[in-house]
Amino acid sequence: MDPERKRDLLRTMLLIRRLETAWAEAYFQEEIGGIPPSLSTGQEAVAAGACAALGPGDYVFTTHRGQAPQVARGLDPKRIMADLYCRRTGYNKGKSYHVTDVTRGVVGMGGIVAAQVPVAGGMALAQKMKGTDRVSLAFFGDGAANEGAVHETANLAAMWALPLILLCENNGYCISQPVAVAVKAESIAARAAGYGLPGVVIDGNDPLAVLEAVSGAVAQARAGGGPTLVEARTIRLGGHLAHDPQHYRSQAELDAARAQDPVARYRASLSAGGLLSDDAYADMEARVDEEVAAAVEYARQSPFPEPHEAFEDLWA
Amino acid sequence: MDPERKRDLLRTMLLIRRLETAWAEAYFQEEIGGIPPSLSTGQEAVAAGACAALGPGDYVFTTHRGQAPQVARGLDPKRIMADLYCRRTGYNKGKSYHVTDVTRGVVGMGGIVAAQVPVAGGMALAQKMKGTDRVSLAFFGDGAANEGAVHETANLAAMWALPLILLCENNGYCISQPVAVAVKAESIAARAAGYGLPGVVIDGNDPLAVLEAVSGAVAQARAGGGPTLVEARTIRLGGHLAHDPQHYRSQAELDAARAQDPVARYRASLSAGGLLSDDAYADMEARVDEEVAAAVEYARQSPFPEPHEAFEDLWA
Amino acid sequence: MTAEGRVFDRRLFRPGGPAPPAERDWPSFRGAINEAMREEMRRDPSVFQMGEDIAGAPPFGVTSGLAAEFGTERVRDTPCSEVAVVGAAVGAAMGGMRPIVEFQFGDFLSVAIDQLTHQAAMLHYLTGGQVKVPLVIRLPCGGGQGAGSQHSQTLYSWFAHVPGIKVALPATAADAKGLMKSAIRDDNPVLFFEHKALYRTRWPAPPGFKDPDYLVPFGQAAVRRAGTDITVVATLCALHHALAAAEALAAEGVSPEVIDPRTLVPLDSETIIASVRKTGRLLVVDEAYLTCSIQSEVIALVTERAFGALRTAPRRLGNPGVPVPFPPPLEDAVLPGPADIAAAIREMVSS
Amino acid sequence: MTAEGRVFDRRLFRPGGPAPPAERDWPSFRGAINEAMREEMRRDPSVFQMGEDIAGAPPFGVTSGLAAEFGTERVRDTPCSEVAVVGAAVGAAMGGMRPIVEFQFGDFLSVAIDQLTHQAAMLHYLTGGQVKVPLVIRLPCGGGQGAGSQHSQTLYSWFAHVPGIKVALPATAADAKGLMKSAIRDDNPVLFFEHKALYRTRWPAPPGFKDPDYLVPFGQAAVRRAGTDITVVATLCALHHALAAAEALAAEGVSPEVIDPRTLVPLDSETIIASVRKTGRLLVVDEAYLTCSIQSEVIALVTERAFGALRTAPRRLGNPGVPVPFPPPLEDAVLPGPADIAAAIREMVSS
Ligand SMILES: Cc1ncc(C[n+]2csc(CCOP(=O)(O)OP(=O)(O)O)c2C)c(N)n1
Ligand SMILES: Cc1ncc(C[n+]2csc(CCOP(=O)(O)OP(=O)(O)O)c2C)c(N)n1
Ligand SMILES: [Mg+2]
Ligand SMILES: [Mg+2]
Repeated sequence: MDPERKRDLLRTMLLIRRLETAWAEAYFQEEIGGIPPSLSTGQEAVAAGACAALGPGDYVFTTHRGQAPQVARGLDPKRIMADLYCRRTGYNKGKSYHVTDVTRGVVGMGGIVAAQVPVAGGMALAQKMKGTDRVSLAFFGDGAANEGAVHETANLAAMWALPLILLCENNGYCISQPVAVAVKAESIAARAAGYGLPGVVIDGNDPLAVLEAVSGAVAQARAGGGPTLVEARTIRLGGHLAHDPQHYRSQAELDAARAQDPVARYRASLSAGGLLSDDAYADMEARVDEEVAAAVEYARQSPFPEPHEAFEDLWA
Repeated sequence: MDPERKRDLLRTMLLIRRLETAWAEAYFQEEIGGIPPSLSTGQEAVAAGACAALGPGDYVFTTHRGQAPQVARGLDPKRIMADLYCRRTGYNKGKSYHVTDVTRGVVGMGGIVAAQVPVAGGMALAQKMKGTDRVSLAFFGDGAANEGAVHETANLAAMWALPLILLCENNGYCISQPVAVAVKAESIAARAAGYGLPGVVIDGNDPLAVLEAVSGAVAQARAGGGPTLVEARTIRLGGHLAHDPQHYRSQAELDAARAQDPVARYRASLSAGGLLSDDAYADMEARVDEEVAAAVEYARQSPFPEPHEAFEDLWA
Repeated sequence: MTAEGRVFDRRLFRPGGPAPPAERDWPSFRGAINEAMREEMRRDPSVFQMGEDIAGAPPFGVTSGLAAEFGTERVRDTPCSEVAVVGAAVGAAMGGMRPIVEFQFGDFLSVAIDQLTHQAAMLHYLTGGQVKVPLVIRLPCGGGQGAGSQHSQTLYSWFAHVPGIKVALPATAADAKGLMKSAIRDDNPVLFFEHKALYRTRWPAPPGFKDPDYLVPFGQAAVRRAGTDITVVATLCALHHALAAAEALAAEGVSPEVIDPRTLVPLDSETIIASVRKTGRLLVVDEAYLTCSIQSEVIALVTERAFGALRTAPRRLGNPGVPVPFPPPLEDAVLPGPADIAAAIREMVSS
Repeated sequence: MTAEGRVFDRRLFRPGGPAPPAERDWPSFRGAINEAMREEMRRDPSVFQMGEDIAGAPPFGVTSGLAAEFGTERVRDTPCSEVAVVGAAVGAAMGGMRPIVEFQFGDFLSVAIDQLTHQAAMLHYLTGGQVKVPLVIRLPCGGGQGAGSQHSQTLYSWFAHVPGIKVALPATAADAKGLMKSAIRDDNPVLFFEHKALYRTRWPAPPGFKDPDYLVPFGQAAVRRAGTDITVVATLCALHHALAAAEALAAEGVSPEVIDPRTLVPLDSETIIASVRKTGRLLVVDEAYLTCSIQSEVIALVTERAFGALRTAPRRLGNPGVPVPFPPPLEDAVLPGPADIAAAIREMVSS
């Protein structure tokens, strides 16, 4: 694989990390309110790797932890941030956190856990019926995997051989509930067999492993081979939402988790492979930070929607 | 096993068959109306075997094809028929087809496919919390297996090790849709592994096989070992409902299906084993027919509920 | 057909006889829906269907022949997985298709509410208008057929309550066709409630019924019978019960005006209010459960906006708040019929 | 706190400061619910809890300490499987238990409606009274917190529409406690709507609040402020907005009577009607979407039953029918606040 592409993955991961950190900061500084930010900190490799496997015209459906795929699919950090600040200049005109850019195939969902999965299945059906070779990818968590919506969609997608990638981002927790408590089987991917689907467990903290697995699933889907369930094992480093003190995790567990930080790990592997000097990384960091700062500034300077806009966009 | 018990299974199957035939007849004669009867014709061995594995205090939750377990758990055919005629003397005072006798642990559900499964899980939870060794058994079809409710309940029951038997009565069809179309995996029981549960496929047209498998699942549940998914393969001999001409099945398929009639087959095996003479069978038949005729007569003679009763029993 | 008799029989699942000679050339309600869908599927390749048995053994026969004409790619039998299927419709709609989803009984939407109210209905708004969700969900509904409590409801009031969903309630073959065609061409989610007792009924076809663009616009009520003494607002079967009652009352010298809203969202409040301004009296009749219902809504909006025009207290009839019972005599006690409507009108016009 | 200002802040997820000195001895709304559940769990071993994170990390803190006292057998963290969990409550209730289920946001009930409306609500009726389904579902609800369209709704009108479900809407700590205790002891399914903006509020405790049998009966409205010029019916936060508006209007010489129904099912229509007979005017205020809402219902029933007492057209305020927006200025535009209420009252009393 082209070293530039490898570095790009790191850049994406770093941009996710820093953009979200700024978002959390905005919340703690009380520049924004509402439900506290849901960060992908520690999980950046999943979205970065998965989205790198996609092309134009493919669709992703995000969860409540949805900023990572937005960034990874190339949405403008300025406009993402504007939506998170509820400002008129956002993709959604500031009208929701469901940051969506249809031109880049990103549909922001996440208010209702697992609800994006059936919808992603429908998008796959549309592609199939229209005869394109485009695919639809549903992100969902380990917690979401226990919703009936996932079961029904996996079975329907198998039955209709839909070009769907079911990407389970297993970060070990459904809020405070460890996946080991909620899932007694070996893996979530093991459920795939019950639908006659391929299911794989991969290291979700390695963007290259994710890219490889999802590329395989995408190739199969494009070729009419139907869906795949990919379970990417990763680790949520922060709380469920930014304000969550996560008293339910021990210090030892958190320390072990932080030692696996995928950004640090992937950077180290690139640098060990001679693909990224310290200077180049510093440069990457500086440019990312600049981009993030510009995004925050853009959001801050943007106006809220006008009250009358509350009554617009109800009907198409 | 005691020959008397073996003969009892046949008697139960025969009573189901004849009672339901009378019910269908009542519909075609326009003695009753509403949704046409949903018959278990061809599937009698499942309920007969499963209910024989249960004891007092155990609960079963029925489907829309629910008369078989009602009979198998010893409900009075008179009062079953009264409910099916919407008469005041039924278990439900004629107020619904959801024939229920809580004293015998039969809860009539079935209006909403699969909805009985989560409720059965709750009854299992109640038994566990109350410290009894009683179990709860949910009947559901192959079609129902594709509802999210089944997925969620299987996982929850595994997680809490509930004394629940998930009895999938796979009769090959969800109305007109063959199970092979809707389920791409080898079996529905194969899904159990995805929840960390035991799952078995059994011959649902053999009451002894059903009795054995369900007895095993019950013993495990009573001992605190949690739930089992039992898939009983059987064949629906009639239409989905009594009026269904089933144009979607070939004559060859129907002929092959009828050749597997579990009542005839089990009778033959008892008689081959020297456990049931032709006379004894004729006698059994006569008594069953008498019981059914009495049930029909009882229902016919019973009054409808009074109009004001429509407004009763809303609140406990 | 008198105000005391039933207007519809209880033979939903029985084989139908031949149409009475007078009605032989009229389109049936069921056939009108079928025709609307067929025409729109011919016209627009993005229109397709999903539902249980709609290809293999069409429930109530509404989709009969469509699989033969359009194939099972466009007329898709689904498994019993309503969340996945409604979700598939939402996603496919976003992807440029125009799905029509059939529920065998509208009550079963209960298992897939979220995909409708939170996804289909909200995504256009939440994305600032970026995605469109043009879909139609067909919901056979209503009581009077002894089908029992979970197969007899009319729950449209729920979907008028929450934002983002259009609601059509056709009461004749012509409206069934014209509203269905409008629904399919609409860029928003539409719930299409089909009263089961109407399927077999036949209705005279208005001019233009065969026109490929025979559209009945949403938000235009129909004055089904002009009158001067009282405004009766009713939908689906209740409309026909109201017309039967009006016919009987005419003989007594009472002149009811009967209005069929045809769509609840959007609701043509102007036509209703104009009528009440003329008659001074308002009766709203529906099979729906009464509390927080469409009946409540019509009374509230008329009272708010035309209080001065009311000469007597408005009234509503409906299911007073129990599950629709299985036994026919109990079902009749719960659901308003022509006699109940006539009695209410008599009381109101004499007060 | 003026009629123009907000009555509640937008700090739901922020750390709370200490209570103001005057309120220090008052119970909090959240604490009152917790206390009610704790007392009932001590009193009756069949009472138990299920919900996401209710033991491990209690959302909004309402179940804090319960797992420590009663153990995780009786305070059960569930997976994200709401159909199974509501169903488990239905089945456990049938089996003699008294489950309390928490949803993190009441909106999420959308994924489990069937278990509530078709199973919990109907099984007693369908079995001719054989089974009982005593359960409580706790539904944090309401807007004004910038929580977005799928985390801010107040959908009780739906559950008042369909039969078999009781609905409680506490607006003070005392009612939260007394209604919760009544709900737990009730033999029917009860939905308990908790407005999120109220969790942190504190309220004076009435005599008897500490009594282990402090019960607020269902179906008894509270007259929160006596008045003579207009009857204002409001629930949850809207009640407090109405009281703020009334306070401001008192200075202008207007005397509103403010009524809190406290439960929608059963609804104390007598108290409301008696008030309207006195004042001759009716305003109904709620955050709920307006169409087919509890606001519509109250207007319809008062108009039906006390038409002659009305001196002017009744009015209703509510969400006019859009998803609750995320941006605070838009949310304020959609949800009725004290200023909207005061303006409506001013118009009504001068007409
Ligand atoms: C239907 C529904 N149930 C519950 C919630 C509350 N909730 C929001 S996020 C979340 C955790 C989901 O866990 P998982 O799917 O593992 O995603 P993660 O948060 O770990 O990314 C829950 C339970 C919800 N939004 N929708
Ligand atoms: C939620 C829901 N969806 C659809 C239906 C319509 N329906 C009634 S019975 C049935 C077939 C179910 O098939 P299966 O579970 O295999 O049971 P079988 O009829 O074969 O006994 C269907 C789809 C329903 N009652 N409820
Ligand atoms: Mg997770
Ligand atoms: Mg079947």
